Amino acid sequence: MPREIEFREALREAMSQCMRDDPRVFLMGEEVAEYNGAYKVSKGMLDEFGPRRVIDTPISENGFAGLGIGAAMMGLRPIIEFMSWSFSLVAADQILNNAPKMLYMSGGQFGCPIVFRGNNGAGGQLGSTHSWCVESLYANVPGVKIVLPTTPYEAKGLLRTAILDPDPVFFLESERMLGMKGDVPEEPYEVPFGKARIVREGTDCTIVSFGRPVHFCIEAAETLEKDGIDCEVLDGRSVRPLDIDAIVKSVRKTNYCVVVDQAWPFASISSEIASQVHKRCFDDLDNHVHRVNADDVPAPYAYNLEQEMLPNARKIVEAVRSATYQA
Amino acid sequence: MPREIEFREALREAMSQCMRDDPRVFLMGEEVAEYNGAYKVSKGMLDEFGPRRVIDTPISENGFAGLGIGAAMMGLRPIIEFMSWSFSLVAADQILNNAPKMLYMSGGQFGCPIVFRGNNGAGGQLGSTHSWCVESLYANVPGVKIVLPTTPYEAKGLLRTAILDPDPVFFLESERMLGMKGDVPEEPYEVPFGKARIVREGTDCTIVSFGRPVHFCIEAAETLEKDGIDCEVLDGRSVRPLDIDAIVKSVRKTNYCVVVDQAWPFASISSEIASQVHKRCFDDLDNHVHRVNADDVPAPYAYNLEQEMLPNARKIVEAVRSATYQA
Amino acid sequence: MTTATQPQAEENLAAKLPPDTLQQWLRDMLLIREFEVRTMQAYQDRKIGGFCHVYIGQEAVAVGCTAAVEHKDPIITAYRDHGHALARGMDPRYAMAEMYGKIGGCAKGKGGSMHLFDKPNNMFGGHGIVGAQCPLGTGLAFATKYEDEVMKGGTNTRVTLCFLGDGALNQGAFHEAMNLAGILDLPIIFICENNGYSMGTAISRGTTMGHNITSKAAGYGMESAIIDGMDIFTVYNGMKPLVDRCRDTSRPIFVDMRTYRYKGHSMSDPRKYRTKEEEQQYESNDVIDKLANWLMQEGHLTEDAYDKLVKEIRKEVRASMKWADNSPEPDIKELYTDVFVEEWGPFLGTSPPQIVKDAEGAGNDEDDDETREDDDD
Amino acid sequence: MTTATQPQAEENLAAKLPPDTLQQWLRDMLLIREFEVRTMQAYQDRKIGGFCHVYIGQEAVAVGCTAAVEHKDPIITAYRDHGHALARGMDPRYAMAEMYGKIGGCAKGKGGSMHLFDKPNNMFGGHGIVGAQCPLGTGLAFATKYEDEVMKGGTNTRVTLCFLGDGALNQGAFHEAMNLAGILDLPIIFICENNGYSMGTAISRGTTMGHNITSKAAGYGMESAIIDGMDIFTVYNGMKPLVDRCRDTSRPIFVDMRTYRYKGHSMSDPRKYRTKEEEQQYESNDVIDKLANWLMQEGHLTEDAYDKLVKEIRKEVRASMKWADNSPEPDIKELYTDVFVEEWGPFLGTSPPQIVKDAEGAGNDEDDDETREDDDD
Ligand SMILES: Cc1ncc(C[n+]2csc(CCOP(=O)(O)OP(=O)(O)O)c2C)c(N)n1
Ligand SMILES: Cc1ncc(C[n+]2csc(CCOP(=O)(O)OP(=O)(O)O)c2C)c(N)n1
Ligand SMILES: [Mg+2]
Ligand SMILES: [Mg+2]
Repeated sequence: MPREIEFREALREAMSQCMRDDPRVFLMGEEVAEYNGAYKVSKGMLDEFGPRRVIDTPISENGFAGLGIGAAMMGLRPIIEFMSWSFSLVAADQILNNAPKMLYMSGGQFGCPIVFRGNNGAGGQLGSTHSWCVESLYANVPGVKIVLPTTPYEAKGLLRTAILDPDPVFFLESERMLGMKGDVPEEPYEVPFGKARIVREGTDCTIVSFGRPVHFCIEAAETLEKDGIDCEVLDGRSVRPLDIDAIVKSVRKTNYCVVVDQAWPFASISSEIASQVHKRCFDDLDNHVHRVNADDVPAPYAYNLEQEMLPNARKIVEAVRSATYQA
Repeated sequence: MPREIEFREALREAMSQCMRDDPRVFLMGEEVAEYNGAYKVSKGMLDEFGPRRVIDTPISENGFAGLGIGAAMMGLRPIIEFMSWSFSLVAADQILNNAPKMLYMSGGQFGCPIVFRGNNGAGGQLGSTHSWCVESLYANVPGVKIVLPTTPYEAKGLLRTAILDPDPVFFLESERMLGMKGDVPEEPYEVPFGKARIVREGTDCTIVSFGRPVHFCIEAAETLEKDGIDCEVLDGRSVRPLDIDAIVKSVRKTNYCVVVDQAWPFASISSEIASQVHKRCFDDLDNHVHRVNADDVPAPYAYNLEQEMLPNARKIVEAVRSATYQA
Repeated sequence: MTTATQPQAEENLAAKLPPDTLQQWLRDMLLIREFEVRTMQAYQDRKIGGFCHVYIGQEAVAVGCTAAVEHKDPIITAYRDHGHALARGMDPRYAMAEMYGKIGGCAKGKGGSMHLFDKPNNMFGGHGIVGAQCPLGTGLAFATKYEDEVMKGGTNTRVTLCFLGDGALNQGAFHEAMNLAGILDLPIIFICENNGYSMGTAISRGTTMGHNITSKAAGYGMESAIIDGMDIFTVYNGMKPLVDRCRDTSRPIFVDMRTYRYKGHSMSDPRKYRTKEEEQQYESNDVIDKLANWLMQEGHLTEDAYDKLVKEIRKEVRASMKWADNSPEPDIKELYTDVFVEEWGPFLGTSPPQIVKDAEGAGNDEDDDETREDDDD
Repeated sequence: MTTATQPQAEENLAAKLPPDTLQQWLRDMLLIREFEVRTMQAYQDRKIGGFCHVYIGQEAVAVGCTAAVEHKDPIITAYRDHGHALARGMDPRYAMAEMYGKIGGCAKGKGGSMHLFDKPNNMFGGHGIVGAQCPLGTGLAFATKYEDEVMKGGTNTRVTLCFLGDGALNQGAFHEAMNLAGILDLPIIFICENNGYSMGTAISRGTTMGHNITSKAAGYGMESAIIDGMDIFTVYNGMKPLVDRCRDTSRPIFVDMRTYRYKGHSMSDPRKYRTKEEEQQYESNDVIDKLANWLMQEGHLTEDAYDKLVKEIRKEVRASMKWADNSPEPDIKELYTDVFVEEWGPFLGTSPPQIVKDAEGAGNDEDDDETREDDDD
């Protein structure tokens, strides 16, 4: 029986099911409890689980991120919500110095099974302090898994995997997608990390992306189809671990590759993938890997500037045309 | 008259000369004044400039980084010392959200002429919290210039350029190089950002690096010369702006490229350069760009593990041999 | 140095000011109120994007505090910044155009509602990250003192006002800034606009000692005061001596400014976390009404004059909306300017925003006023 | 809830404990002292790398505080962590081998001096970033309480000790942790080992209210106490009632533990920021001597027994150095383990360090002791 629910409900269902199964799981963050979540992701969870397991915090990201890490060291399974990943910069020391390295520094004694989750990327005219895409920034750091869900189905399965994972996971949602609807089974299921999803098969050019821009890639692929360019679209799902094998396999078939990354271009996921694809497909590529990123500028507020800054279907179409010499 | 001084003295001379010329310049940080600097970079500066311009702070990186930014918005020219860039993570919000974006967010009204400087990279068995190479992490963010000096001469000239620059500059030194000696003119001079330095000309393979590993590249080039492989070594000087033109020019000549980057590999400067070189030299390259990075693991404490983790001449030699099919 | 002055019958300094000063305060508060009402409307009409946090209810704080300082004194605040910008003298057209994302905005449309900057008026922003303006504020205070004392060899002449919400009390940045201000003897007043809530979190649920936040200042050896922010007289009377003392002694001060936001946190907030009664209690004792009534009682204002003032302001704000509407979108090339002062790459230079051009070419003011009249319909 | 207990003539709880408990304290303090003396030597001999911060002078704090809690109570501290690890029962061989960067180290040589972890002894590290352990500590306290109350439906049974240096008072992380502990009613005691200096900065130069840091706790509505850390009796007598109360009430407490480090901040510190007289004043009234003298006066210790103890400890520490020397370097493949619990990529699994293996196979202890005897020369 297909059942359509919103992206935010899928996230909530993943959390609630894990919390029902495992008393070690709790949810903590700003406005997650009494306010029902700044974006209503945790709506109703306070009622079901009570204030000991759905916990409002003051505006102290470094404090409660660290609190979560300490609790994870003791064996609990915290889910820490950042209202936005833009606010995770004040917690950078805890999430980059402690969470990903505790296991290593302690020689394997203290793991850190924690999920940090929240909105990532442009929320729509929020200006430069509030529009961070942290995936490229944080992906440089080893010891952490970074996941970007694309649909309600993916969101539920990936978040369950994240909560069950024994290592720290950064789970990057998008405010712009929370209302998106899609078929989601009621029973719990897991979607694996490090396994790219082939969203659309094609033979002429590989397009790889993560999270929200995957939808722009699909849109672009549909436009390009009309011109006779048949694209294969991959949703990488997790940036770390990266399913480079799937990307390479696809590029070996299509001989062309476009990477679409909503973050800034410099030292980014797109540069990493481009670099790895060039390495592994040196003899397969008929053109260099093309990259579509946000412009290399702070996020502007004005609608027209922000639209121009972000990746979109038009830019992807242009990149594919250029990559496949059909510009 | 060539005059040999230590790297730390070159840094000090650049700061002192700017402070003599321009009363807006001041130095602030932990132990910079009465202790004469944790690494003696600022030795004697308190005596010369007094406690109003050489200012000790409490251990409040986010606080005094932000203080510096506020002072820069008012038109002063702060030099903020981080004892180590490893401690800049607690100040990430100020240095990434405020310094690089103030000019943009204010539509050009408030610039941020500030220099953040301090030790970066492995200091020698300091373990994972204290061994950050932040260049790849921070390079993702637009609006900031990132500089890594390589010799005392470069250090003095680049630091002067940084202090005179009207934009925020992250100046990344290395504890391991502070005692290095070199010829440094007494008079003030500037070394430009965004202009790579050809450290060694060669015809067979281009090796690009920044900061301390440039020395390993030279060592490797000397070894390789004995085998008849003639390497061109470039010191990029600044990561942002990146002198990609110089790199491309060299690669067009040598047809091979190795990038050496002391930071972690994923979404790093080396991936960026590799990606850009593949793009611009697609028809020139006879092999994919090879990358040498620190291993993708938290920094270990044990001597043997740390040595193995870091880039070194041996790894560079291997990479060049592999890149040039002479492995 | 750790005394928290309780609200008390101080000398009524405000009442002794020339009536036209008080009339100007009334005008400024009315301007903010009207501006915010229109802001909400424009937000509903999708003229304004992003997040939008209005200042209604807190007007006496911005107006009273800026009245207590001089124009040269820097101010800096958080994202609920429209009131401070207007109180400081930002032309409402530039403020509105900024929120409309237009080139006429104070930051050419690049900053938006949460990030209003006004260099000619020494307003150092609107800052979106909770607490992040506190270290910046200490930097402003450091710089004014440095300029006055180190560079000019004189004594400190300026006081920085650093506004923050009560939610910022729980950010590390605030605490580091407080300690730095204390250790470095900086001439800064931290004004906590304590409206009792950070989003849906009542202060007692998020902040220890929420009933007495001056206890936090005591931990930094900092003088502090509790001021009733719902009356512009208590604001001014409370602030003026603190500002004078801060200027003289160059020592930081913390103020627990008790206030209330009548509206929700942002435009999407259903305010379920508090009662209608609580809201009505504040609204029925409105800050603007209070001053208007006083002026009438004292014979400095007639009903007619008040009505005229209200209409004038309505006209001015409506004109600002029209002006903002007519202002062009920023050219796409603006995306690439102001990243660096001097560009690296294809884009060269940066053009100053209208607000700065106006401040430089002072004579233009009359033209502007004319335009404003013309705009009205 | 905001009372700071001044040092006073409390009940001498320590004096009533069985003599062998006090003898054990003496042993533990001597062990730390000897361990640190040897650490300095090994550092000079380049057996130990990186930064190295010794605990000499502060022994009564770690030993007295851990004596006041139970073994199940978690402890966490900063980078000056050797004393806490040993006081908590870490085998000196594992501690030394860690600093030697050997596979026998508590973290297989991967953490180093500043990052000593001991899971079997509920020691949650050694943390290198100033202040960063404070949020982690609140997480430990949150977890114990959550386990006891939410998961087991009982009442809180554990108290977390979170140690910090006086320098950490100026990090935002400390303040956010204090507020969270207060708001969430966490059973944690923040013990500020106030040795008067952070590196070369005397507390009064970096910390406002440095003469009375419990005023900072008052801003969080937190009970606090000032304890003389230079006498293990005052440490124990001061801490024991606080620990009991914290366990019962599940409310956080802050302690200003007045202590002194006899040596420099780290191995390279010339200590120009303080006088030799000041150092001698503390050293001449040494914490270890004090307890030894008391035990002798009370007839619980003879000179001979003391000499024997000192020798025994010297032997033990020397053996630990030898053991560390003989322990192999970690295999290069250790570089790639413990990044994730389950590896992604070529490296599979992670092997537990010796310290954990020992705790699991308890019977091995005798063998170990034998080895120790054998090692002596
Ligand atoms: C570091 C950070 N965390 C979270 C947010 C999201 N946020 C914006 S405003 C706000 C509430 C702030 O309340 P308060 O400081 O009392 O100011 P008020 O809205 O009452 O003016 C929150 C949580 C943010 N902007 N920055
Ligand atoms: C965030 C951060 N900034 C700076 C440092 C460098 N540092 C290490 S220890 C120290 C002094 C700490 O003093 P205190 O907290 O009093 O501890 P003590 O050394 O006296 O035990 C400093 C500045 C650091 N480790 N972390
Ligand atoms: Mg508030
Ligand atoms: Mg100390």
